[in-house]
Amino acid sequence: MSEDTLEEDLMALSEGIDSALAEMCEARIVHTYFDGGNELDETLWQCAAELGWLGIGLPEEYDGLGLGAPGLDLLFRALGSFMAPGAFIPTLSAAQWLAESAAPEVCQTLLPEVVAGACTFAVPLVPGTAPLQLEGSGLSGRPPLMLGSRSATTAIVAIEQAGKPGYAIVPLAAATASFTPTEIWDSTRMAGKYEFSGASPLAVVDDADGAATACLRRWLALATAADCVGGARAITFKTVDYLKERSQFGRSLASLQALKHRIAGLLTRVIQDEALLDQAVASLAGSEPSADMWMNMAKASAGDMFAAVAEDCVQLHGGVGFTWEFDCHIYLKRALFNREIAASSSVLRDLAASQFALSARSGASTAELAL
Amino acid sequence: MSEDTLEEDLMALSEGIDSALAEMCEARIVHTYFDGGNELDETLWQCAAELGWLGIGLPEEYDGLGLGAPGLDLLFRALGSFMAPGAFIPTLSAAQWLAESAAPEVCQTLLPEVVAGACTFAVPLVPGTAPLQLEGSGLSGRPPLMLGSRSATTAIVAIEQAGKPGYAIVPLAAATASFTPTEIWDSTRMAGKYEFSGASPLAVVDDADGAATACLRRWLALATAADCVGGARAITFKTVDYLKERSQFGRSLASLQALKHRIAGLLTRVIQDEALLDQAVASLAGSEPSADMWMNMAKASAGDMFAAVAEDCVQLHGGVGFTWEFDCHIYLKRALFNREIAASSSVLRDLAASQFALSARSGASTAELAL
Amino acid sequence: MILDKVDDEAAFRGALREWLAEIMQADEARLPPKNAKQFNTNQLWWMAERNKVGLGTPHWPKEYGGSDLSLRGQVIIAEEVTRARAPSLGQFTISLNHIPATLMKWGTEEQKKKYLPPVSQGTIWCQGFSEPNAGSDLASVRTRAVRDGDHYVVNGQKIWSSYSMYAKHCILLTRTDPDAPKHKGISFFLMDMDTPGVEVRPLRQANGLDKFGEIFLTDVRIPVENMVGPENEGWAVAQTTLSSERGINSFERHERVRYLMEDFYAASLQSDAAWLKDTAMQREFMQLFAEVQGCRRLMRKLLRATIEKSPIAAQVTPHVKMINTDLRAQVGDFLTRASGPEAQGIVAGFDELSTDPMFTYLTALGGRIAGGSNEIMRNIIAERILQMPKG
Amino acid sequence: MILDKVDDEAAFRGALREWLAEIMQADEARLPPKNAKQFNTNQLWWMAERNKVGLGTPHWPKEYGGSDLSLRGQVIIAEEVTRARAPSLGQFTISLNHIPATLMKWGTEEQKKKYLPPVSQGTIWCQGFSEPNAGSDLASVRTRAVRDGDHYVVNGQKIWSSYSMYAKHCILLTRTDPDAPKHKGISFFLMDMDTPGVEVRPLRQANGLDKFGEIFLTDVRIPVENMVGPENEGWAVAQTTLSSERGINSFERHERVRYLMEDFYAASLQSDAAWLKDTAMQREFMQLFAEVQGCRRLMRKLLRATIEKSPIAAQVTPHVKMINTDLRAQVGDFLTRASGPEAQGIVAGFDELSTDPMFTYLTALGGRIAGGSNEIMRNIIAERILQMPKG
Repeated sequence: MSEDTLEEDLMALSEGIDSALAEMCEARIVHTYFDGGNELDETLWQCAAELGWLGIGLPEEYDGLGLGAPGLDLLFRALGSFMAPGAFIPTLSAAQWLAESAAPEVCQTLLPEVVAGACTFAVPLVPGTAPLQLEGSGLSGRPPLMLGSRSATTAIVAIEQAGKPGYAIVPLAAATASFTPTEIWDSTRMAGKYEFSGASPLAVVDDADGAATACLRRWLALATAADCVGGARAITFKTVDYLKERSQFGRSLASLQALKHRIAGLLTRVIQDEALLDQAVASLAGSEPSADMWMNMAKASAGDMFAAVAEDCVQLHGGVGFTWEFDCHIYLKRALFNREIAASSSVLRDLAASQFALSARSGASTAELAL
Repeated sequence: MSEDTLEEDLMALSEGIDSALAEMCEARIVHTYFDGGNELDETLWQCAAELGWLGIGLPEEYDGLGLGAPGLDLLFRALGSFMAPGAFIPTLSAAQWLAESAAPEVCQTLLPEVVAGACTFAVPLVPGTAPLQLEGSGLSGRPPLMLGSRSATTAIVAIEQAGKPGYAIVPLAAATASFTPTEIWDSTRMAGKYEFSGASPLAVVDDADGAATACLRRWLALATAADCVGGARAITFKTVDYLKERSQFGRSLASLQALKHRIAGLLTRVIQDEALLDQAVASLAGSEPSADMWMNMAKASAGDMFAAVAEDCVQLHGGVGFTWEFDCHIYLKRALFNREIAASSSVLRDLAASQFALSARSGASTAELAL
Repeated sequence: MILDKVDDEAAFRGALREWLAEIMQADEARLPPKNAKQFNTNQLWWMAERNKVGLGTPHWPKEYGGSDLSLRGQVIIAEEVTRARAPSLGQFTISLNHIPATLMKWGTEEQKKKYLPPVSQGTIWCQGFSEPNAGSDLASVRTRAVRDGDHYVVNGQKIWSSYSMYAKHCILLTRTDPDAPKHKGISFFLMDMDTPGVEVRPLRQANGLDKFGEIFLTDVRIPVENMVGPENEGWAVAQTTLSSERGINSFERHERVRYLMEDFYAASLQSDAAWLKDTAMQREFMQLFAEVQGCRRLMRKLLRATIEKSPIAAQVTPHVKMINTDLRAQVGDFLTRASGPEAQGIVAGFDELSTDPMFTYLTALGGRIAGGSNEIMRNIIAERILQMPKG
Repeated sequence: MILDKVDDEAAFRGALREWLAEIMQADEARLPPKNAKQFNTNQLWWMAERNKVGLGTPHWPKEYGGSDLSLRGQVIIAEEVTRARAPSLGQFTISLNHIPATLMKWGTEEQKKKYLPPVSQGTIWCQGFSEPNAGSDLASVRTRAVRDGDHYVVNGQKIWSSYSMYAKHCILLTRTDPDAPKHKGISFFLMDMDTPGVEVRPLRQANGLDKFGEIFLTDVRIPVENMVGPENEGWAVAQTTLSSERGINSFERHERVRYLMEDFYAASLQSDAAWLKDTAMQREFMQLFAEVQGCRRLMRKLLRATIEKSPIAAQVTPHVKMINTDLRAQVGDFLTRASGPEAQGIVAGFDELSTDPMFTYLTALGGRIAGGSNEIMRNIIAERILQMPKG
């Protein structure tokens, strides 16, 4: 069965990803990067290109591994688990979006470059808001905060052209696009503001029916939700390890029942959101009509969960949980940043509610499952 | 100082109320009442009349004790604590409402009767909804679920008269008002549906500016919020006692840290809502413009808190918490019923939000406090 | 026969649906029970109907009247039964699961032959394990059994015995050696509930049902041949009883939560319910619905792991117990709030098909306590799965 | 002088408001500190300004330069300072509270004369109590002090010493008798931070501030006369230090939460913020605002109880600690969400007047841990208030 093959491929890949990340993103290295002391984002990006991670979800015709949503899910859980820095979320989401939304020749131009590590993207943090006007003279203006970095090669920008909504795929040239990075609390990620002045898009994707916005949101949501569950699981287990190491009043902290019950609760929440993300990924992989609804819910839920779990892990670490030196604050800052990516939890739930109402009114169920 | 005198009066009264209730509403007696085995509601009502409780908040000119909101707060915390049955919430709320909203001659007719225990009220569970038309032929129709009992003597009914909103004060006569009790989960309370056919109101209170609705809601909210904090405190302490009594695997349940931490959290929540109710009662007693806002918030918060606390106390009792014989389920059912009185938590918070926005826009603060 | 088609999933489902569509026309199915007595009658009817088409004890071995139905097949039955909003077999939980698991392993040939076949005819068993001071700490049982010739004489009290007022037999845990360490002096009996000295007093629950009974035992004489397993080794027998596979029951219960929510939503659309205009309530509904779906996936994963005898089954079980019982309570609470004041009136209903939100909520609270309380689950997760040291 | 009016509340408030209105025009007040160094400078400026009008150490006894100001008077100052959005005296917490409490009770006359008066001139003290393995379990301190002639030679490491990088002196807990039971071998010293062998390494917090320092002590020589209380009885001295009354500090901190919320709401109205159209967010805001108000009432009740030396003070304290620290974190989280993606950018600010929601949130997380973690509070509530037995 093809599903079994996929699962085996994923298992094999998963071990490779984990062991590469365990080495490259050892916690001290990430901390040093967080403080501006190394260029882990770039070395990791090269490694990712060499190992094929950048094409994990892309079709084979664009040099991808063809593993789609399940592949991305796996990769982002691992990246989240190791607090990995870099432009993975914007670039890999944009690439999937291109593969689904852009013309084949555009994909042919850009996607193999993505896989090779030569093309990276800046994308809207929240798709579908505040479009720029695209006129004969090119694209000018300042879109809202974008996910991406100084070294991004291409931007995806929400536009309006002759009153019609769409997205411009814009090569970033110094002459027509200036970037001002925003110093954000989560230093493992990069975001900032662009100012375009007469930039020429490589191509424009129509969004009259909102499908392009939905598609970009979907892939951002998937990447972010997976980062959340990966991160939440990792910090929970790190907290268990910490409690086992420490003792107070002559007792191991890990033996205190109140803390044990809290940890059990945290792990249960993580498992619950992992299962919800499994649902979203499976329905996306199966091209079910309810896939977007599940992805919106999975991202909203995972974002809130990760923030809550990371916050409680700070507390469970006691004093050191509040220091710059321990991992807790990095996970927490990633969680809070993640919460804003794709859209806020409230907006995502409102979208899901509309989608649910639509199916319910038509008499369809969104909840069918095979054993 | 008059405030100190009030406080002393209240302290003295409080002990009297507690000791009377401790005897009359001993838990087994309440359970028997719950199962239809005695007429505790009536004997308690007589006792309340004799001890002056029924006039605790009313002005002295109507034979009341003149203790206003602080007096009612005290009484209802005690009634809640002992799961006391009877028509206290509708009758005492309606009486305060009359004293503020109705013409003096109406008050003169009804309020001394209330104090004497001879007049009891049926009132809308949620004021301000679904008015009946009042025409020349009298009042006819079925208002939504009302708080009250078969033995209520007078109803307060939301009406519209010639397009104008108001409330009718309606003597309940068998010929023009038939009552069908609703069997509710909380058997310590009574509610049901009336059908009026040409009933003649004793008087009508105008509500063109919504003040009458706000006033009725305010007193219902106060009585209910006080019932909630009283009940929540009581069931929390009963749960502590239960845990101290029981042991498992050779250890007192009360010594288990996970349970201790939960209990500490419950008590903290109770104290938090007691303080919020203190705020509402003080601002009501001080006739502050923000009094309704605080009362809405206090009731919303106390209602949600009581339900959550009672639910956790069921769990903390283990198997017996789920039985009919223990007190938990009675507190829980009172909590869930309380949640619906005056208005749902969501509606109350929305009202408070509008009131807050209004003050904020006018540059006023609702948060001034004396030491 | 429906079960003949079990190897072809589509055909099997088709046959089940056809049968269910017909049976759900019966009065017993359309008119949900209004009281405990009706519930009992209804359950007996449902067992009889299932038995007519071989679905009484399909998961049992062939030699005891079953069809050796795989767990996969049982999942399909549970899916179709819940989809049809057909009743559960709740009253037969002990009869269908605990009894065969115990007797297959520990019973004598005579015991198996005597006790197993009648189950599909509607014989109700109850479990006499817990006592007022032996709940989570079951090994503290104090009900005493003393040998007297070819009988044991039993005195004591049992609690939390589901449907014991209707039961014909009881599996009973007693202390036969009070001087031995607590796990070593326990013996396990099969007791006829008609024996003189057995008195059942119903124990009412918060949801108004008399599901549980307290069993009072006064000089009850149980024949020696009714002991299961060796004397004083009843603890091991009880472990078998308690670990009988019944994930399918929680699975079925949780499947119903999906339909409960979908049906409630559909009814809300129909009546244009106020909560549909409240954004916050809608978000809450969606979050719960999503969590229910996540949990359905987890339960399938757990059943697959059970089928494959994978060690992850043990890892997932306590989480699933916590998640599904918490969710049921949260859904019940949501439905209660979303239904407004009307939900305060008792519509009741005495089974899992009730549409009374308060009944649903109150019933759900029992789930967090029964079958190993959620606090016990947290201990298991921390100590067995995460290897955190005992306190 | 402002303090002359203290007996007439209205006049006292009036004088405070007048002074604050003027002082808040200063650059130091209008331009909040952008980094740790500026924060330090700003604090010294603020102490100097307060000192000019007698508000440096008003709550101290007259003989040590204070005005014997009642708690009631301190409450009024805190109310007016927070209303004016003026800074706190956070950097002087140890100097203003722990030092006088300790020296008044245990200090020699010389120690009092030498150390107390300079505080109002801006002398910063830090506390060298906690160690990496002695936090909640403080009596486990291992920093060793060995007598050598008229000095003690100290070696060890201290952690969580607020503002120790700016401090001139340190109150230091050391072990002088390693063989005694752990509470019996501890001695308490006053240490000059300029002594050779004292090294402070800043310890960065999650909110980006270097508020804490780690103090490394290598052969540090402290004169014998700098010991406070008898040798090996430092535990009792430390208890005095730790129980110094500083409810007024939490009171002031919590008063700021009120203004934070009101200011945020006003700014949201101004900018027509999106969250004002979201019913669920509005409800959440109202609930938090109401809880903050309830807690403000509780804190006033606690201060009244303290003034009246009522036993209920001890009953309320742990609840108030939990409530106000949880609320601050929840408010910070709310502001972060309500501000949307923009809140992810660092605006920073290095004091309690920062309007960066993430800074507010992250800073608040420290409150749940510091000053007796909220877990310790739960133990206290359960064991001391509710008399539940120790585990």
